[in-house]
Amino acid sequence: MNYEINMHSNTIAVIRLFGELDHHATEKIRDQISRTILQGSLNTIIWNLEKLNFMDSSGIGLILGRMRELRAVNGQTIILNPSNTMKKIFQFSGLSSYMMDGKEKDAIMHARGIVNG
Amino acid sequence: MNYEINMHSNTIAVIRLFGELDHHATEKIRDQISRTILQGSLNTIIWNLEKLNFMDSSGIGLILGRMRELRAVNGQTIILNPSNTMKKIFQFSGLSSYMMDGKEKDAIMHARGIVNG
Amino acid sequence: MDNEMTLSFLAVSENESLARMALTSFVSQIDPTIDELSEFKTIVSEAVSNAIIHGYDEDGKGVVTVHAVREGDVISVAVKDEGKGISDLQKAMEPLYTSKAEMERSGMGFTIMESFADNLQVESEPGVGTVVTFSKKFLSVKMPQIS
Amino acid sequence: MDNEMTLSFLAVSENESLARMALTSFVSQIDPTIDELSEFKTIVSEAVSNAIIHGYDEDGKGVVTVHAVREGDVISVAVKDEGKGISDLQKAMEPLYTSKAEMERSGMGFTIMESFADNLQVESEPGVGTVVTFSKKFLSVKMPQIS
Ligand SMILES: Nc1ncnc2c1ncn2[C@@H]1O[C@H](COP(=O)(O)OP(=O)(O)O)[C@@H](O)[C@H]1O
Ligand SMILES: Nc1ncnc2c1ncn2[C@@H]1O[C@H](COP(=O)(O)OP(=O)(O)O)[C@@H](O)[C@H]1O
Repeated sequence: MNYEINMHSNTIAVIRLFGELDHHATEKIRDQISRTILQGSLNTIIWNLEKLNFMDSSGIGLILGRMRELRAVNGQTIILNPSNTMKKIFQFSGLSSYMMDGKEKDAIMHARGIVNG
Repeated sequence: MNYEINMHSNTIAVIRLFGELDHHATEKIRDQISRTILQGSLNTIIWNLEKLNFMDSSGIGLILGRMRELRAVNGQTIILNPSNTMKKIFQFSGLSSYMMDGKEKDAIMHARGIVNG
Repeated sequence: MDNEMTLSFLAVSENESLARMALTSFVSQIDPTIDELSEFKTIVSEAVSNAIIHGYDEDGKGVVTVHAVREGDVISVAVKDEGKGISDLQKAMEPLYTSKAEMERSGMGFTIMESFADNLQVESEPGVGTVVTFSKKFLSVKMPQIS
Repeated sequence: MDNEMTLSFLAVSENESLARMALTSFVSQIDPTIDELSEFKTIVSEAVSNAIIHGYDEDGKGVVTVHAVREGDVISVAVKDEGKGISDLQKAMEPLYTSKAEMERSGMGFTIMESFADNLQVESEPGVGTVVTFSKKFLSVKMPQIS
Protein backbone atom coordinates (compact mmCIF):
# COMPACT_ATOMS: atom_id res chain seq x y z
CA MET A 1 0.00 0.00 0.00
CA ASN A 2 1.34 3.39 -1.02
CA TYR A 3 -0.12 6.81 -1.57
CA GLU A 4 0.78 10.26 -2.92
CA ILE A 5 -0.78 13.56 -1.92
CA ASN A 6 -0.66 16.54 -4.27
CA MET A 7 -1.93 19.93 -3.08
CA HIS A 8 -3.48 22.33 -5.57
CA SER A 9 -3.49 26.01 -4.54
CA ASN A 10 -3.64 24.95 -0.90
CA THR A 11 -7.34 24.14 -1.01
CA ILE A 12 -7.57 20.90 -3.00
CA ALA A 13 -5.78 17.68 -2.07
CA VAL A 14 -5.50 14.91 -4.66
CA ILE A 15 -4.74 11.59 -2.94
CA ARG A 16 -3.58 8.78 -5.19
CA LEU A 17 -3.83 5.30 -3.67
CA PHE A 18 -1.77 2.36 -4.94
CA GLY A 19 -1.95 -1.37 -4.22
CA GLU A 20 -4.44 -2.88 -1.79
CA LEU A 21 -6.45 -0.89 0.75
CA ASP A 22 -7.60 -3.09 3.61
CA HIS A 23 -7.88 -2.64 7.37
CA HIS A 24 -4.13 -3.20 7.86
CA ALA A 25 -3.16 -0.63 5.23
CA THR A 26 -5.77 1.87 6.45
CA GLU A 27 -4.34 1.78 9.97
CA LYS A 28 -0.89 2.52 8.56
CA ILE A 29 -1.80 5.53 6.42
CA ARG A 30 -4.76 7.17 8.16
CA ASP A 31 -2.89 9.40 10.62
CA GLN A 32 -0.47 10.73 8.09
CA ILE A 33 -3.16 11.50 5.52
CA SER A 34 -5.26 13.11 8.19
CA ARG A 35 -2.37 15.28 9.41
CA THR A 36 -1.42 16.37 5.91
CA ILE A 37 -4.90 17.44 4.91
CA LEU A 38 -5.55 19.25 8.17
CA GLN A 39 -2.47 21.43 7.69
CA GLY A 40 -3.55 23.52 4.71
CA SER A 41 -6.69 25.55 4.25
CA LEU A 42 -8.26 22.57 2.59
CA ASN A 43 -11.81 22.40 1.30
CA THR A 44 -11.67 19.50 -1.19
CA ILE A 45 -10.30 15.95 -1.24
CA ILE A 46 -10.09 14.05 -4.51
CA TRP A 47 -9.39 10.35 -3.98
CA ASN A 48 -7.87 8.98 -7.18
CA LEU A 49 -8.40 5.21 -7.07
CA GLU A 50 -7.19 4.50 -10.62
CA LYS A 51 -4.11 2.58 -9.42
CA LEU A 52 -5.79 0.96 -6.42
CA ASN A 53 -6.05 -2.79 -7.08
CA PHE A 54 -8.26 -3.69 -4.17
CA MET A 55 -10.42 -2.02 -1.54
CA ASP A 56 -12.76 -3.41 1.10
CA SER A 57 -15.05 -1.59 3.55
CA SER A 58 -11.99 -0.20 5.35
CA GLY A 59 -11.77 2.23 2.44
CA ILE A 60 -15.30 3.44 3.20
CA GLY A 61 -14.24 4.09 6.79
CA LEU A 62 -11.16 6.00 5.63
CA ILE A 63 -13.08 8.22 3.21
CA LEU A 64 -16.04 8.84 5.56
CA GLY A 65 -13.59 9.73 8.35
CA ARG A 66 -11.92 12.38 6.20
CA MET A 67 -15.33 13.71 5.04
CA ARG A 68 -16.12 14.22 8.70
CA GLU A 69 -12.91 16.19 9.17
CA LEU A 70 -13.85 18.42 6.23
CA ARG A 71 -17.34 19.05 7.54
CA ALA A 72 -16.25 22.02 9.67
CA VAL A 73 -15.13 23.87 6.52
CA ASN A 74 -18.10 22.69 4.48
CA GLY A 75 -15.63 20.79 2.29
CA GLN A 76 -16.30 18.43 -0.54
CA THR A 77 -15.14 14.97 -1.63
CA ILE A 78 -14.68 13.41 -5.05
CA ILE A 79 -14.02 9.69 -5.53
CA LEU A 80 -12.22 9.37 -8.86
CA ASN A 81 -12.00 6.25 -11.04
CA PRO A 82 -13.15 3.46 -8.73
CA SER A 83 -13.19 -0.07 -10.23
CA ASN A 84 -16.51 -1.82 -10.92
CA THR A 85 -16.36 -3.63 -7.60
CA MET A 86 -15.47 -0.44 -5.72
CA LYS A 87 -18.38 1.33 -7.41
CA LYS A 88 -20.74 -1.25 -5.96
CA ILE A 89 -19.18 -0.88 -2.52
CA PHE A 90 -19.60 2.92 -2.66
CA GLN A 91 -23.19 2.50 -3.85
CA PHE A 92 -24.09 0.19 -0.95
CA SER A 93 -22.58 2.78 1.38
CA GLY A 94 -24.57 5.71 0.02
CA LEU A 95 -21.56 7.39 -1.61
CA SER A 96 -22.72 7.11 -5.25
CA SER A 97 -23.06 10.84 -5.70
CA TYR A 98 -19.38 11.43 -4.90
CA MET A 99 -18.05 9.15 -7.65
CA MET A 100 -16.63 10.45 -10.90
CA ASP A 101 -14.71 8.94 -13.82
CA GLY A 102 -12.12 11.02 -15.64
CA LYS A 103 -8.82 12.78 -15.28
CA GLU A 104 -7.54 14.51 -12.19
CA LYS A 105 -7.62 17.89 -13.90
CA ASP A 106 -11.32 17.44 -14.77
CA ALA A 107 -12.04 16.55 -11.15
CA ILE A 108 -10.11 19.61 -9.98
CA MET A 109 -12.06 21.84 -12.38
CA HIS A 110 -15.29 20.22 -11.28
CA ALA A 111 -14.37 20.87 -7.64
CA ARG A 112 -13.50 24.52 -8.36
CA GLY A 113 -16.71 24.94 -10.33
CA ILE A 114 -18.80 23.84 -7.44
CA VAL A 115 -16.82 25.88 -4.94
CA ASN A 116 -16.91 29.01 -7.07
CA GLY A 117 -20.36 28.60 -8.49
CA MET B 1 2.95 -19.98 -17.53
CA ASN B 2 3.31 -19.02 -21.16
CA TYR B 3 5.92 -19.46 -23.85
CA GLU B 4 6.80 -18.36 -27.37
CA ILE B 5 8.90 -20.25 -29.88
CA ASN B 6 10.66 -18.43 -32.72
CA MET B 7 12.46 -20.40 -35.39
CA HIS B 8 15.55 -18.95 -37.08
CA SER B 9 16.42 -20.40 -40.50
CA ASN B 10 14.85 -23.69 -39.47
CA THR B 11 17.83 -24.75 -37.35
CA ILE B 12 17.66 -22.53 -34.26
CA ALA B 13 14.66 -22.37 -31.91
CA VAL B 14 14.45 -19.50 -29.43
CA ILE B 15 12.05 -20.40 -26.63
CA ARG B 16 10.92 -17.52 -24.42
CA LEU B 17 9.39 -18.56 -21.10
CA PHE B 18 7.09 -16.29 -19.09
CA GLY B 19 5.71 -16.53 -15.54
CA GLU B 20 6.48 -19.44 -13.23
CA LEU B 21 7.95 -22.75 -14.37
CA ASP B 22 7.17 -25.51 -11.89
CA HIS B 23 6.19 -29.17 -12.22
CA HIS B 24 2.58 -28.27 -13.06
CA ALA B 25 3.59 -25.84 -15.79
CA THR B 26 6.23 -28.18 -17.17
CA GLU B 27 3.67 -30.97 -17.61
CA LYS B 28 1.44 -28.58 -19.55
CA ILE B 29 4.01 -27.30 -22.02
CA ARG B 30 6.52 -30.15 -22.48
CA ASP B 31 4.75 -32.08 -25.22
CA GLN B 32 4.01 -29.07 -27.34
CA ILE B 33 7.55 -27.70 -27.09
CA SER B 34 8.94 -31.13 -27.83
CA ARG B 35 6.73 -31.57 -30.89
CA THR B 36 7.54 -28.13 -32.26
CA ILE B 37 11.28 -28.52 -31.99
CA LEU B 38 11.27 -32.02 -33.45
CA GLN B 39 9.50 -30.81 -36.61
CA GLY B 40 12.24 -28.67 -38.16
CA SER B 41 15.80 -29.59 -38.91
CA LEU B 42 16.78 -28.19 -35.56
CA ASN B 43 20.27 -28.17 -34.13
CA THR B 44 20.09 -25.43 -31.47
CA ILE B 45 17.71 -24.44 -28.67
CA ILE B 46 18.10 -21.08 -26.97
CA TRP B 47 16.03 -20.85 -23.77
CA ASN B 48 15.44 -17.16 -23.04
CA LEU B 49 14.57 -16.94 -19.35
CA GLU B 50 14.58 -13.14 -19.12
CA LYS B 51 10.82 -12.95 -18.45
CA LEU B 52 10.63 -16.10 -16.32
CA ASN B 53 9.83 -15.08 -12.73
CA PHE B 54 10.39 -18.43 -11.09
CA MET B 55 11.86 -21.83 -11.87
CA ASP B 56 12.46 -24.89 -9.72
CA SER B 57 14.17 -28.20 -10.59
CA SER B 58 11.33 -29.01 -12.99
CA GLY B 59 13.03 -26.55 -15.34
CA ILE B 60 16.20 -28.62 -15.19
CA GLY B 61 14.20 -31.69 -16.17
CA LEU B 62 12.59 -29.81 -19.07
CA ILE B 63 15.90 -28.51 -20.45
CA LEU B 64 17.80 -31.79 -19.94
CA GLY B 65 14.96 -33.66 -21.66
CA ARG B 66 15.20 -31.44 -24.74
CA MET B 67 19.03 -31.71 -24.74
CA ARG B 68 18.56 -35.45 -24.93
CA GLU B 69 16.24 -35.05 -27.93
CA LEU B 70 18.89 -32.94 -29.67
CA ARG B 71 21.66 -35.43 -29.00
CA ALA B 72 20.90 -37.43 -32.16
CA VAL B 73 21.71 -34.37 -34.29
CA ASN B 74 24.66 -33.33 -32.13
CA GLY B 75 22.68 -30.21 -31.25
CA GLN B 76 23.51 -27.47 -28.78
CA THR B 77 21.72 -25.61 -25.99
CA ILE B 78 22.04 -22.05 -24.69
CA ILE B 79 20.39 -20.88 -21.47
CA LEU B 80 19.95 -17.14 -21.83
CA ASN B 81 19.49 -14.62 -19.00
CA PRO B 82 18.72 -16.79 -15.97
CA SER B 83 18.10 -14.94 -12.67
CA ASN B 84 20.63 -15.19 -9.83
CA THR B 85 18.68 -18.00 -8.20
CA MET B 86 18.29 -19.86 -11.50
CA LYS B 87 22.04 -19.51 -12.11
CA LYS B 88 22.68 -21.33 -8.83
CA ILE B 89 20.21 -24.06 -9.76
CA PHE B 90 21.90 -24.57 -13.14
CA GLN B 91 25.32 -24.63 -11.44
CA PHE B 92 24.25 -27.33 -8.96
CA SER B 93 22.96 -29.32 -11.93
CA GLY B 94 26.18 -29.11 -13.94
CA LEU B 95 24.73 -26.80 -16.59
CA SER B 96 26.98 -23.78 -15.91
CA SER B 97 28.70 -23.97 -19.26
CA TYR B 98 25.41 -23.54 -21.14
CA MET B 99 24.48 -20.23 -19.51
CA MET B 100 24.90 -16.88 -21.23
CA ASP B 101 23.77 -13.31 -20.53
CA GLY B 102 22.90 -11.02 -23.41
CA LYS B 103 20.49 -10.46 -26.25
CA GLU B 104 18.83 -13.13 -28.34
CA LYS B 105 20.67 -12.01 -31.44
CA ASP B 106 24.03 -12.40 -29.68
CA ALA B 107 23.04 -15.88 -28.58
CA ILE B 108 21.99 -16.73 -32.15
CA MET B 109 25.32 -15.45 -33.50
CA HIS B 110 27.14 -17.36 -30.82
CA ALA B 111 25.25 -20.52 -31.76
CA ARG B 112 25.99 -20.05 -35.48
CA GLY B 113 29.65 -19.36 -34.69
CA ILE B 114 30.01 -22.62 -32.90
CA VAL B 115 28.08 -24.58 -35.50
CA ASN B 116 30.02 -23.07 -38.39
CA GLY B 117 33.38 -22.90 -36.71
CA MET C 1 -15.03 -31.98 -5.20
CA ASP C 2 -12.27 -30.66 -7.45
CA ASN C 3 -9.98 -29.01 -4.96
CA GLU C 4 -9.82 -28.08 -1.31
CA MET C 5 -7.59 -25.96 0.91
CA THR C 6 -7.42 -24.86 4.52
CA LEU C 7 -5.41 -21.87 5.73
CA SER C 8 -5.06 -20.84 9.36
CA PHE C 9 -3.11 -17.93 10.82
CA LEU C 10 -2.83 -15.67 13.86
CA ALA C 11 -5.03 -12.64 14.51
CA VAL C 12 -2.70 -9.92 13.21
CA SER C 13 -3.80 -7.51 10.50
CA GLU C 14 -0.86 -8.35 8.18
CA ASN C 15 -2.54 -11.71 7.62
CA GLU C 16 -5.54 -10.14 5.88
CA SER C 17 -3.49 -9.92 2.69
CA LEU C 18 -2.11 -13.44 3.25
CA ALA C 19 -5.69 -14.77 3.23
CA ARG C 20 -6.59 -12.81 0.10
CA MET C 21 -3.44 -13.98 -1.73
CA ALA C 22 -4.00 -17.64 -0.90
CA LEU C 23 -7.68 -17.54 -1.89
CA THR C 24 -6.87 -15.59 -5.06
CA SER C 25 -4.41 -18.29 -6.05
CA PHE C 26 -6.98 -21.01 -5.26
CA VAL C 27 -9.66 -19.30 -7.38
CA SER C 28 -7.27 -18.46 -10.22
CA GLN C 29 -7.29 -22.16 -11.09
CA ILE C 30 -10.72 -21.61 -12.69
CA ASP C 31 -9.77 -18.44 -14.59
CA PRO C 32 -12.31 -15.96 -13.16
CA THR C 33 -13.03 -12.52 -14.61
CA ILE C 34 -11.43 -9.53 -12.88
CA ASP C 35 -14.78 -8.44 -11.44
CA GLU C 36 -15.70 -11.90 -10.15
CA LEU C 37 -12.30 -12.26 -8.54
CA SER C 38 -12.37 -8.85 -6.89
CA GLU C 39 -15.86 -9.41 -5.47
CA PHE C 40 -14.69 -12.76 -4.11
CA LYS C 41 -11.56 -11.20 -2.59
CA THR C 42 -13.69 -8.51 -0.98
CA ILE C 43 -15.94 -11.03 0.75
CA VAL C 44 -12.89 -12.92 2.05
CA SER C 45 -11.25 -9.70 3.21
CA GLU C 46 -14.36 -8.56 5.11
CA ALA C 47 -14.85 -11.88 6.88
CA VAL C 48 -11.17 -12.32 7.74
CA SER C 49 -10.78 -8.72 8.96
CA ASN C 50 -13.85 -9.13 11.17
CA ALA C 51 -12.42 -12.29 12.73
CA ILE C 52 -9.12 -10.52 13.45
CA ILE C 53 -10.56 -7.16 14.59
CA HIS C 54 -13.84 -8.08 16.25
CA GLY C 55 -13.34 -11.74 17.09
CA TYR C 56 -9.90 -11.38 18.66
CA ASP C 57 -9.26 -7.62 19.06
CA GLU C 58 -6.08 -8.21 17.01
CA ASP C 59 -4.48 -10.03 19.94
CA GLY C 60 -1.93 -11.87 17.78
CA LYS C 61 -2.85 -15.12 19.52
CA GLY C 62 -6.25 -16.22 18.29
CA VAL C 63 -6.36 -18.47 15.24
CA VAL C 64 -8.47 -17.70 12.16
CA THR C 65 -9.21 -20.60 9.81
CA VAL C 66 -10.30 -20.28 6.19
CA HIS C 67 -11.53 -23.41 4.46
CA ALA C 68 -12.29 -23.40 0.74
CA VAL C 69 -13.70 -26.02 -1.60
CA ARG C 70 -14.08 -25.91 -5.36
CA GLU C 71 -16.79 -27.92 -7.08
CA GLY C 72 -16.94 -27.11 -10.78
CA ASP C 73 -17.65 -23.41 -11.08
CA VAL C 74 -18.68 -22.91 -7.44
CA ILE C 75 -16.28 -21.97 -4.65
CA SER C 76 -17.49 -22.42 -1.06
CA VAL C 77 -15.65 -20.78 1.80
CA ALA C 78 -15.90 -20.87 5.60
CA VAL C 79 -14.09 -18.27 7.73
CA LYS C 80 -13.96 -19.28 11.37
CA ASP C 81 -12.74 -17.75 14.61
CA GLU C 82 -12.98 -18.89 18.21
CA GLY C 83 -13.19 -15.37 19.53
CA LYS C 84 -15.76 -13.14 21.22
CA GLY C 85 -18.77 -14.08 19.15
CA ILE C 86 -21.77 -11.89 18.37
CA SER C 87 -24.67 -11.57 20.81
CA ASP C 88 -27.17 -9.73 18.60
CA LEU C 89 -26.61 -11.05 15.10
CA GLN C 90 -29.55 -9.24 13.55
CA LYS C 91 -28.25 -5.88 14.72
CA ALA C 92 -24.67 -6.76 13.69
CA MET C 93 -25.83 -7.44 10.15
CA GLU C 94 -27.63 -4.14 9.72
CA PRO C 95 -25.97 -1.77 7.24
CA LEU C 96 -23.84 0.86 9.02
CA TYR C 97 -23.94 -0.88 12.40
CA THR C 98 -20.47 -1.17 13.93
CA SER C 99 -19.26 -1.74 17.47
CA LYS C 100 -15.91 -0.13 16.59
CA ALA C 101 -16.83 3.33 15.27
CA GLU C 102 -13.78 4.74 17.09
CA MET C 103 -11.60 2.63 14.73
CA GLU C 104 -13.46 4.12 11.76
CA ARG C 105 -15.08 0.82 10.89
CA SER C 106 -17.94 1.59 8.52
CA GLY C 107 -20.39 -1.11 9.54
CA MET C 108 -20.73 -2.13 5.88
CA GLY C 109 -18.87 -5.47 6.08
CA PHE C 110 -21.85 -7.81 6.33
CA THR C 111 -23.85 -5.81 3.76
CA ILE C 112 -21.00 -6.10 1.25
CA MET C 113 -20.54 -9.81 1.97
CA GLU C 114 -24.23 -10.48 1.48
CA SER C 115 -24.33 -8.51 -1.76
CA PHE C 116 -21.30 -10.16 -3.34
CA ALA C 117 -21.85 -13.75 -2.17
CA ASP C 118 -24.46 -16.14 -3.55
CA ASN C 119 -25.26 -17.60 -0.13
CA LEU C 120 -24.03 -16.18 3.10
CA GLN C 121 -24.61 -17.66 6.50
CA VAL C 122 -23.34 -16.45 9.83
CA GLU C 123 -23.30 -18.62 12.92
CA SER C 124 -22.06 -17.10 16.13
CA GLU C 125 -22.16 -17.68 19.84
CA PRO C 126 -20.83 -15.23 22.43
CA GLY C 127 -17.65 -16.59 24.02
CA VAL C 128 -17.42 -19.43 21.49
CA GLY C 129 -16.79 -17.78 18.15
CA THR C 130 -18.10 -17.01 14.71
CA VAL C 131 -18.28 -18.86 11.38
CA VAL C 132 -19.11 -17.05 8.16
CA THR C 133 -19.94 -19.43 5.31
CA PHE C 134 -20.58 -18.42 1.73
CA SER C 135 -20.41 -19.66 -1.82
CA LYS C 136 -19.91 -17.90 -5.11
CA LYS C 137 -20.59 -19.21 -8.60
CA PHE C 138 -18.10 -18.16 -11.27
CA LEU C 139 -20.00 -17.80 -14.52
CA SER C 140 -17.00 -17.43 -16.75
CA VAL C 141 -15.35 -20.72 -15.89
CA LYS C 142 -13.30 -22.36 -18.62
CA MET C 143 -11.06 -25.37 -18.28
CA PRO C 144 -8.46 -25.02 -15.52
CA GLN C 145 -5.74 -22.92 -17.10
CA ILE C 146 -2.01 -23.22 -16.98
CA SER C 147 -1.11 -21.21 -13.94
CA MET D 1 7.05 -16.01 17.71
CA ASP D 2 5.92 -13.16 15.48
CA ASN D 3 3.58 -14.91 13.11
CA GLU D 4 2.42 -18.37 12.19
CA MET D 5 0.41 -19.97 9.41
CA THR D 6 -0.70 -23.41 8.32
CA LEU D 7 -1.86 -24.27 4.81
CA SER D 8 -3.15 -27.63 3.71
CA PHE D 9 -4.36 -28.74 0.30
CA LEU D 10 -4.95 -31.76 -1.91
CA ALA D 11 -2.26 -33.53 -3.93
CA VAL D 12 -2.88 -31.88 -7.31
CA SER D 13 -0.14 -30.05 -9.15
CA GLU D 14 -2.11 -26.79 -9.45
CA ASN D 15 -1.58 -26.39 -5.71
CA GLU D 16 2.18 -26.00 -6.09
CA SER D 17 1.64 -22.36 -7.02
CA LEU D 18 -0.95 -21.94 -4.25
CA ALA D 19 1.70 -22.96 -1.70
CA ARG D 20 4.28 -20.62 -3.21
CA MET D 21 1.83 -17.69 -3.26
CA ALA D 22 0.78 -18.16 0.35
CA LEU D 23 4.35 -18.50 1.60
CA THR D 24 5.46 -15.54 -0.51
CA SER D 25 2.78 -13.43 1.10
CA PHE D 26 3.81 -14.66 4.56
CA VAL D 27 7.48 -13.84 3.96
CA SER D 28 6.74 -10.49 2.31
CA GLN D 29 5.81 -9.21 5.75
CA ILE D 30 9.55 -8.94 6.50
CA ASP D 31 10.50 -7.27 3.21
CA PRO D 32 13.02 -9.81 1.82
CA THR D 33 15.34 -9.14 -1.14
CA ILE D 34 14.33 -10.61 -4.50
CA ASP D 35 17.09 -13.23 -4.30
CA GLU D 36 16.25 -14.30 -0.73
CA LEU D 37 12.58 -14.59 -1.63
CA SER D 38 13.20 -16.59 -4.79
CA GLU D 39 15.52 -19.05 -3.00
CA PHE D 40 12.88 -19.46 -0.30
CA LYS D 41 10.13 -20.02 -2.89
CA THR D 42 12.31 -22.60 -4.63
CA ILE D 43 12.76 -24.64 -1.45
CA VAL D 44 9.01 -24.56 -0.82
CA SER D 45 8.26 -25.52 -4.41
CA GLU D 46 10.65 -28.49 -4.35
CA ALA D 47 9.30 -29.86 -1.06
CA VAL D 48 5.64 -29.35 -2.00
CA SER D 49 6.08 -30.83 -5.49
CA ASN D 50 7.79 -33.88 -3.99
CA ALA D 51 4.92 -34.42 -1.56
CA ILE D 52 2.40 -34.21 -4.42
CA ILE D 53 4.36 -36.19 -7.03
CA HIS D 54 6.28 -38.75 -4.98
CA GLY D 55 4.30 -38.86 -1.74
CA TYR D 56 0.88 -39.21 -3.34
CA ASP D 57 1.45 -39.87 -7.08
CA GLU D 58 -0.76 -36.79 -7.67
CA ASP D 59 -3.83 -38.73 -6.56
CA GLY D 60 -5.88 -35.61 -5.77
CA LYS D 61 -6.83 -37.12 -2.42
CA GLY D 62 -3.79 -36.98 -0.15
CA VAL D 63 -3.35 -33.87 1.98
CA VAL D 64 -0.14 -31.83 2.02
CA THR D 65 0.37 -29.51 4.99
CA VAL D 66 2.73 -26.55 5.10
CA HIS D 67 3.38 -24.95 8.47
CA ALA D 68 5.41 -21.74 8.74
CA VAL D 69 6.60 -19.71 11.70
CA ARG D 70 8.33 -16.34 11.71
CA GLU D 71 10.62 -15.39 14.59
CA GLY D 72 12.39 -12.11 13.89
CA ASP D 73 14.37 -12.57 10.70
CA VAL D 74 14.10 -16.37 10.61
CA ILE D 75 11.32 -18.28 8.86
CA SER D 76 10.91 -21.97 9.72
CA VAL D 77 8.82 -24.23 7.52
CA ALA D 78 7.63 -27.83 7.68
CA VAL D 79 6.16 -29.55 4.61
CA LYS D 80 4.37 -32.75 5.50
CA ASP D 81 2.65 -35.54 3.62
CA GLU D 82 1.14 -38.83 4.76
CA GLY D 83 2.06 -40.61 1.58
CA LYS D 84 4.41 -43.34 0.44
CA GLY D 85 7.47 -42.32 2.41
CA ILE D 86 11.10 -42.92 1.46
CA SER D 87 12.83 -46.22 2.22
CA ASP D 88 16.43 -45.25 1.42
CA LEU D 89 16.77 -41.62 2.45
CA GLN D 90 20.51 -41.41 1.82
CA LYS D 91 20.08 -42.51 -1.78
CA ALA D 92 17.07 -40.24 -2.25
CA MET D 93 19.12 -37.24 -1.21
CA GLU D 94 21.97 -37.88 -3.64
CA PRO D 95 22.23 -35.33 -6.47
CA LEU D 96 20.62 -36.60 -9.69
CA TYR D 97 18.88 -39.56 -8.03
CA THR D 98 15.22 -39.76 -9.01
CA SER D 99 12.68 -42.54 -8.90
CA LYS D 100 10.64 -40.83 -11.64
CA ALA D 101 13.06 -40.36 -14.52
CA GLU D 102 10.22 -41.21 -16.93
CA MET D 103 8.52 -38.00 -15.77
CA GLU D 104 11.72 -36.05 -16.49
CA ARG D 105 12.33 -35.36 -12.81
CA SER D 106 15.93 -34.23 -12.50
CA GLY D 107 16.77 -35.66 -9.08
CA MET D 108 18.06 -32.23 -8.01
CA GLY D 109 15.25 -31.34 -5.58
CA PHE D 110 16.95 -32.28 -2.31
CA THR D 111 20.28 -30.82 -3.46
CA ILE D 112 18.64 -27.48 -4.22
CA MET D 113 16.72 -27.51 -0.94
CA GLU D 114 19.90 -28.22 1.04
CA SER D 115 21.81 -25.50 -0.77
CA PHE D 116 19.21 -22.77 -0.33
CA ALA D 117 18.04 -23.58 3.23
CA ASP D 118 20.01 -22.86 6.41
CA ASN D 119 18.95 -26.11 8.05
CA LEU D 120 17.19 -28.90 6.28
CA GLN D 121 15.94 -32.06 7.86
CA VAL D 122 14.02 -34.89 6.28
CA GLU D 123 12.12 -37.47 8.28
CA SER D 124 10.39 -40.22 6.41
CA GLU D 125 8.92 -43.64 7.00
CA PRO D 126 7.66 -45.93 4.23
CA GLY D 127 3.86 -46.14 4.34
CA VAL D 128 3.62 -43.34 6.90
CA GLY D 129 4.86 -40.24 5.13
CA THR D 130 7.52 -37.58 4.90
CA VAL D 131 8.25 -34.29 6.68
CA VAL D 132 10.77 -31.82 5.29
CA THR D 133 11.72 -29.12 7.82
CA PHE D 134 13.93 -26.14 7.11
CA SER D 135 14.65 -22.62 8.22
CA LYS D 136 16.01 -19.60 6.39
CA LYS D 137 17.44 -16.43 7.86
CA PHE D 138 16.62 -13.25 5.96
CA LEU D 139 19.57 -10.92 6.33
CA SER D 140 17.91 -7.88 4.88
CA VAL D 141 15.06 -7.67 7.34
CA LYS D 142 13.71 -4.22 8.13
CA MET D 143 10.62 -3.40 10.13
CA PRO D 144 7.47 -5.11 8.85
CA GLN D 145 6.41 -2.97 5.93
CA ILE D 146 3.02 -1.77 4.83
CA SER D 147 1.82 -4.58 2.62
N1 LIG E 1 -16.04 -12.40 13.71
C1 LIG E 1 -16.70 -11.55 14.53
N2 LIG E 1 -16.58 -11.67 15.88
C2 LIG E 1 -17.22 -10.82 16.72
N3 LIG E 1 -18.01 -9.81 16.30
C3 LIG E 1 -18.18 -9.64 14.96
C4 LIG E 1 -17.53 -10.48 14.02
N4 LIG E 1 -17.87 -10.08 12.77
C5 LIG E 1 -18.68 -9.02 12.94
N5 LIG E 1 -18.89 -8.74 14.25
C6 LIG E 1 -19.74 -7.69 14.80
O1 LIG E 1 -20.62 -7.24 13.78
C7 LIG E 1 -20.48 -5.84 13.58
C8 LIG E 1 -20.77 -5.48 12.15
O2 LIG E 1 -19.81 -6.07 11.28
P1 LIG E 1 -19.56 -5.44 9.84
O3 LIG E 1 -20.86 -5.27 9.14
O4 LIG E 1 -18.53 -6.26 9.15
O5 LIG E 1 -18.98 -3.99 10.13
P2 LIG E 1 -17.59 -3.47 10.74
O6 LIG E 1 -16.55 -4.54 10.61
O7 LIG E 1 -17.28 -2.28 9.89
O8 LIG E 1 -17.85 -3.11 12.16
C9 LIG E 1 -19.08 -5.53 14.03
O9 LIG E 1 -18.91 -4.16 14.36
C10 LIG E 1 -18.94 -6.46 15.23
O10 LIG E 1 -19.57 -5.91 16.36
N1 LIG F 1 7.66 -36.55 -0.17
C1 LIG F 1 8.21 -37.65 -0.72
N2 LIG F 1 7.59 -38.85 -0.64
C2 LIG F 1 8.13 -39.97 -1.20
N3 LIG F 1 9.31 -39.96 -1.86
C3 LIG F 1 9.99 -38.81 -1.96
C4 LIG F 1 9.48 -37.60 -1.40
N4 LIG F 1 10.38 -36.62 -1.67
C5 LIG F 1 11.38 -37.19 -2.35
N5 LIG F 1 11.17 -38.51 -2.54
C6 LIG F 1 12.07 -39.47 -3.22
O1 LIG F 1 13.36 -38.88 -3.31
C7 LIG F 1 13.77 -38.81 -4.67
C8 LIG F 1 14.68 -37.62 -4.88
O2 LIG F 1 13.96 -36.42 -4.69
P1 LIG F 1 14.46 -35.07 -5.37
O3 LIG F 1 15.91 -34.89 -5.05
O4 LIG F 1 13.56 -33.98 -4.96
O5 LIG F 1 14.37 -35.35 -6.94
P2 LIG F 1 13.11 -35.51 -7.92
O6 LIG F 1 11.88 -34.88 -7.31
O7 LIG F 1 13.54 -34.77 -9.13
O8 LIG F 1 12.92 -36.97 -8.15
C9 LIG F 1 12.50 -38.80 -5.46
O9 LIG F 1 12.69 -39.22 -6.79
C10 LIG F 1 11.63 -39.75 -4.64
O10 LIG F 1 11.93 -41.10 -4.93
